[in-house]
Amino acid sequence: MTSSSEEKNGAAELGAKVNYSATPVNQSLTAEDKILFLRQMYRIRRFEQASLKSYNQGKLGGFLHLYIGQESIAVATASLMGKHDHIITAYRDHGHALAVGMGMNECMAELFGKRTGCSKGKGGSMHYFAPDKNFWGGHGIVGGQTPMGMGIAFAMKYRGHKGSCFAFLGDGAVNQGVFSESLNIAALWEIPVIFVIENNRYSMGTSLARSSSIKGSLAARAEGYNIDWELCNGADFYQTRAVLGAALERAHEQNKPSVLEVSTYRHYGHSVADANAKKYRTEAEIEEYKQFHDPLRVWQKTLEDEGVLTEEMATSIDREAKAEAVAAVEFADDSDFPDPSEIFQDVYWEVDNKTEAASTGRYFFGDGAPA
Amino acid sequence: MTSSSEEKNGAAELGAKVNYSATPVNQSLTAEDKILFLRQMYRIRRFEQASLKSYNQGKLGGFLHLYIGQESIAVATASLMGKHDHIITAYRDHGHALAVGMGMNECMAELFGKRTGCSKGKGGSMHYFAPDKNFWGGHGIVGGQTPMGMGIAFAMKYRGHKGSCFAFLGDGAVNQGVFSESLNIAALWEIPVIFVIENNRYSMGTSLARSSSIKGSLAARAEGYNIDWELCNGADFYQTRAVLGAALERAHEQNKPSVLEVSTYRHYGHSVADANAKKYRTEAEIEEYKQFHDPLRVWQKTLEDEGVLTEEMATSIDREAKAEAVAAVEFADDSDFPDPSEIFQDVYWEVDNKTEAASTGRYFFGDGAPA
Amino acid sequence: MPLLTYRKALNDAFAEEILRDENVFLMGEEVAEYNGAYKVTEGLWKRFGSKRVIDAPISEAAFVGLGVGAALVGMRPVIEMMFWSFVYVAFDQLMNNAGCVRYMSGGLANVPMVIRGPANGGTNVGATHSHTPENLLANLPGLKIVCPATAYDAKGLMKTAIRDNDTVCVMENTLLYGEKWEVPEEEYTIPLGVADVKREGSDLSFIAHGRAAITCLKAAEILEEQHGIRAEVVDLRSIRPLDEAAILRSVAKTHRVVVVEENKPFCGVGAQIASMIQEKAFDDLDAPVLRVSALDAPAIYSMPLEKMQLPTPERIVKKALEIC
Amino acid sequence: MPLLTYRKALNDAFAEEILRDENVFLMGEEVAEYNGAYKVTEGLWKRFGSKRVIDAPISEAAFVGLGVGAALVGMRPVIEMMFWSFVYVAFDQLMNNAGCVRYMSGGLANVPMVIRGPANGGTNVGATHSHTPENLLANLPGLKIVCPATAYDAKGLMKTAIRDNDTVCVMENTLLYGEKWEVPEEEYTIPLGVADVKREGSDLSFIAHGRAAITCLKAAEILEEQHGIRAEVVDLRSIRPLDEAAILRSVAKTHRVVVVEENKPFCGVGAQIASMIQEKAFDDLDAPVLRVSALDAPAIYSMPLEKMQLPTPERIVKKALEIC
Ligand SMILES: Cc1ncc(C[n+]2csc(CCOP(=O)(O)OP(=O)(O)O)c2C)c(N)n1
Ligand SMILES: Cc1ncc(C[n+]2csc(CCOP(=O)(O)OP(=O)(O)O)c2C)c(N)n1
Ligand SMILES: [Mg+2]
Ligand SMILES: [Mg+2]
Repeated sequence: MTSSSEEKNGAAELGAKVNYSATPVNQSLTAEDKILFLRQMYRIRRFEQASLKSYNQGKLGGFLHLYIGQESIAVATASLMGKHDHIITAYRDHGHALAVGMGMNECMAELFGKRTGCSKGKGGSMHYFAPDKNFWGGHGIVGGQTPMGMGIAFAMKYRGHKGSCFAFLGDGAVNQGVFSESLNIAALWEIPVIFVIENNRYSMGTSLARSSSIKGSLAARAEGYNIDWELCNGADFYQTRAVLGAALERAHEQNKPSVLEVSTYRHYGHSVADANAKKYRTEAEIEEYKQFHDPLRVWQKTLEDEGVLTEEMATSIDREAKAEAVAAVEFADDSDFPDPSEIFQDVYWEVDNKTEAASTGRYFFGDGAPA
Repeated sequence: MTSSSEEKNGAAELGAKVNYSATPVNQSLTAEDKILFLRQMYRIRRFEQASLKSYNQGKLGGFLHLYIGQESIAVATASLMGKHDHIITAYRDHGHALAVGMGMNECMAELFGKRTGCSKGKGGSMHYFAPDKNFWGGHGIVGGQTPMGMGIAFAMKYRGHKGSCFAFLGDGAVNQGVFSESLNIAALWEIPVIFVIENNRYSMGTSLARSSSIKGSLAARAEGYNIDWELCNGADFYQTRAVLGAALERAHEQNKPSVLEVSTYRHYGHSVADANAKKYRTEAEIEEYKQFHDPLRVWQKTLEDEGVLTEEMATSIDREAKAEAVAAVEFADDSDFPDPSEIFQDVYWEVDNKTEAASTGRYFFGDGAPA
Repeated sequence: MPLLTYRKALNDAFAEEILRDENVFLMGEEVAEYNGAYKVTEGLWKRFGSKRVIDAPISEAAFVGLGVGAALVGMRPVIEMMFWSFVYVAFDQLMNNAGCVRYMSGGLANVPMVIRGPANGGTNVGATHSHTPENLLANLPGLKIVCPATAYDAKGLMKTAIRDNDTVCVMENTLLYGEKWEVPEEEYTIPLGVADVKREGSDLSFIAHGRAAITCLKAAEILEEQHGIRAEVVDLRSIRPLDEAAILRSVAKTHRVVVVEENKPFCGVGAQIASMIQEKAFDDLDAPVLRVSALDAPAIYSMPLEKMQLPTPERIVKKALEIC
Repeated sequence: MPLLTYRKALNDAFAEEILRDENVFLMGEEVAEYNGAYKVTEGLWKRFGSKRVIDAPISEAAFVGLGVGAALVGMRPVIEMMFWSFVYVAFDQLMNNAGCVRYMSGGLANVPMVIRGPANGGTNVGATHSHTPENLLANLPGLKIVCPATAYDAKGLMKTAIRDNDTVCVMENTLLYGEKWEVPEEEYTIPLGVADVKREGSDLSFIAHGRAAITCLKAAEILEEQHGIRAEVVDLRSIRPLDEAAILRSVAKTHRVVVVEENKPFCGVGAQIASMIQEKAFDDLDAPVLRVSALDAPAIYSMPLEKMQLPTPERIVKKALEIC
């Protein structure tokens, strides 16, 4: 590590002073790249809004954790990933899913519980998966995904790939013991995992100050494990991408883990069911973030300032994203629910694949169970 | 915290430079006090050796984790405890038990599985208890005792007592997630718990370097939780007592937790069943510790140098400790095993106390179970 | 008697016990300032303050362990699992510490703690959030397990659980929180280990616990109306201690049994009940003891299928007709 | 055929599978340089090196989770729990990740992982170290559970488990590690879900798994010698998948059943088997299905009592005579 703990803990504010657009990982970006990132942020935002609308229309149930306000992080991450780079996250997973290239259709259909959903309607909002895009979920138990992310990265190193895994977690999730255990193992064995703390300042209704005792930052806990860590401002796309990129390089070149803490904010409540969303946060705070730290707005402004984007272009990107989301709702609406017999599918690989192993013994019990 | 992380990580070696015998907590010690500490160390050592002998004679089974080489830590702790100060530890618990005042008889009988044992022969070596002496076990699952210790300390504060709990764990146990979770909560809620890491350099056959990625020390991980932490040399009784005492004061006066790391060494293997005890550690290393860092020897020498103790006094203290241990073996030998009917006792408080609650419904199932 | 929701009945139980015994405190994620994820603890933080109603970080293992430690020295922690599904991250603290410490200390220690929260499927939250671990916990002698089916039972059993000197796991149900039942205004408690015959019948016994008991009542109505079969519904209320006598009384009367649970079938509570009945009432039985459980797969998300996965009145009726 | 210990048979299974498939690696506390707490992995680190045989810190949740992650991308982790008793600190990783991820991904993922280690009482290590969680894990559709009773079975089942594309929990037994059985030199595997009739009989069926099957064989001998009763011993070998057909075949032959397990009784494996038999073979039964389990208390330390707590041949014989 180069800078001291105190310096780094102050770094996010100092961020503006560094010209992150000039870092190698950002310098090579074309105008198209930059516009694509904006498009992806719009797509996430419009998808989320469409899903919220559908939720309010009673078309889906359970939980719905919106990613609005945090889009830059997933988009920056996905933009850096190569063939052997993987990603895993918690239940606030729609943004990551769309960023890595999953279609709105299968994502929306999943919310609707339809068989055309990415998880055939079996996982729901919290459990999206796309192994073909190196996206390993979508996990509902707080913190539980962190050692899995480490395991994926472990496998990349084991196989001699130049690879990594980005494992996302929230500011509340850092207090799950398994995350600390994972920090130790990742450092000890030099596993190319990148833990990204999306610090949106609240875990449900609990502010960071009420959930965590820290010295400057959550990421600084990595110091005790001798892990490289950095802070960054999620509203600054260039900075976020630069910090993520540096960690990825550390993973690829030195097989070293990182802990990154990205400051961000969710515009909505913890989930759609969060009736208190405006009680534990002041209106002023929410407005402040929406006005001045919205990663989508900030990025759009940056591109306009750079002369890369016109207002018309932005409007049409937005329009397309909205249209895509509307179409996804239609697709989901028109799709079928799974057949009841499918309840017993996708439990065991061997059974699904009718292998020899599936031919011996009983796998399911009770009513309706195939013998 | 006063000193920097780097300074503290070097402190254990520097320890010699500070005159810990002159710290307030040690200054008030009388000659009798000091001799009592030596006696307690001898008692622990002779008890352990007698239990080892009994183990080798086949009188007990299972695990037997000897505390020889670490005696100063339990003795120093017990010497500081007042009415509302509690203690909890892992499976290497004989030393703590004797230090807080449990008798050799009930401790030895427990090893023999006799009903006169401290846990009526039900818990065994790893599960000693003496609530009347504020000793809450004796716990077999690595790290599992740490939140319990925090809970005991929480209760002291809740009740407005000037109290605390010393929660002991090993250098391997720090990597159990629940310990990290406990650090956060203890700091966040200002709970007067003192986590004492007895760093004997190995967890079973695994050296610290192979189990833990650290920055200087294990205790330094506390920094990330904004918890006060200190290192000390367990072979230096005054230093150990001073550091423990300072933490206790912090607990009593400010309700603040601490993490202490005491460097120490176990002369024997991980447990008596550890066939590799001399494989993962060199003979030279073991000899070095026995010769130069044995807390009992060092303390005896200190007292001799102080003119508080003569060689004859030491010999007679040792003789008495040996005799007490021999008598304890006899006591254990002569005691009865529990009656088979006792298998179903001590499961539920309500059943044992034949309360109204015990009169409704079936509590036990299968063969031999009382209805 | 006033009609109260299951949620409010629990809320009242907490308030009464907090007032009664200064050792009682509530702890869990979002139980205080947020009023509880499911509003079960609504208003209690405001009323009793941060000493008695405590918001915890997302560290279940540590705060369950904290509860065990506090209980060892005489406190009466009432700890919420926001979902019982999350208990697996704290499972060691419950099984080895709460569950075994009394035994291993030869009776010197006890752990008067309550762990509570909802344990059910049926709310579109998928497999990770729909576990029903009553059978897993009831396996361990040392723990007690309670599954109230009504507001009346929830309040009475919760108050008893808080006063009990052993660890009691209370499994609530989010689908019941908003349902109303008659609850007396005067104080009452319900002993653990006493089943409640929620409907008398002569032709068939349903043995159930938790929300499954409510579903059985619906099935019993259908059986009566459409088939003239009078089914008895025995609500176990507590799984451990278990009211075997009440089960056997009902079997002796009806000679036909269907055990119903929202638990998964393999080694579920129903397996224990069925195995017990056939052993102790072999000659009373005119037909095998049948079981209705959750369909044997992880909880599915898809809304219509999720509803099918839990026991429905229709499925229970169908099963009953197999032996009537 | 050479006589091999249960321990060595397992050791050979690991070596063969490490050689066969480069995706296989062993991981756990003290499995490498220390040769394993119970020497089951002896010599493997020396032979295959630190890439294939890996010592882990005492962080079960993290390294089980690591195993799940690695398995998702096609590795075949074989992870040791030094004792299965320690799995409760990693329970969430096993139940929610290994067990549910396939379902929640609609079949896109699978977790070809083995978790293994001893799960038994009887070795004087007290309650925290003597859990037998096979019934807890078998409750969850998604996991597979195997409990080998002999060296032959241990090797054959372990090799199958490692090649299986789902998560398999293999429960070994420290009391069997040193026991010897015939094990062929040529390669073989044993499918999961196929029970083994370890002794033929006509008067009574013992249904058992793990070491209880060995105890049943002793009981069967006593019954034959002292009472002229010919007991059949059906060793389940795997709990999930379960060979129900083999159980029912035996019941159809003998009409009398005692289910024997080292599991605790309440919702134990025996409960499931008994409940299944009475349901599916009601008319075949001449007597209730009886059960012998561990005595229902946390595992006691005291040596003579601990021996009594597990099923003994005497206790099994006594139970058998109740229905013969
Ligand atoms: C082990 C566990 N405990 C509790 C929960 C309930 N829960 C779901 S999300 C959440 C808050 C998490 O906050 P944070 O980690 O900051 O992520 P964010 O929601 O802000 O993205 C809680 C308490 C859970 N899913 N798993
Ligand atoms: C959760 C858990 N995992 C593994 C074990 C097995 N085990 C018992 S002691 C031990 C080593 C602990 O070492 P350390 O914490 O350094 O304490 P020490 O034995 O040196 O006092 C291990 C791995 C256990 N008891 N519990
Ligand atoms: Mg957050
Ligand atoms: Mg150690």
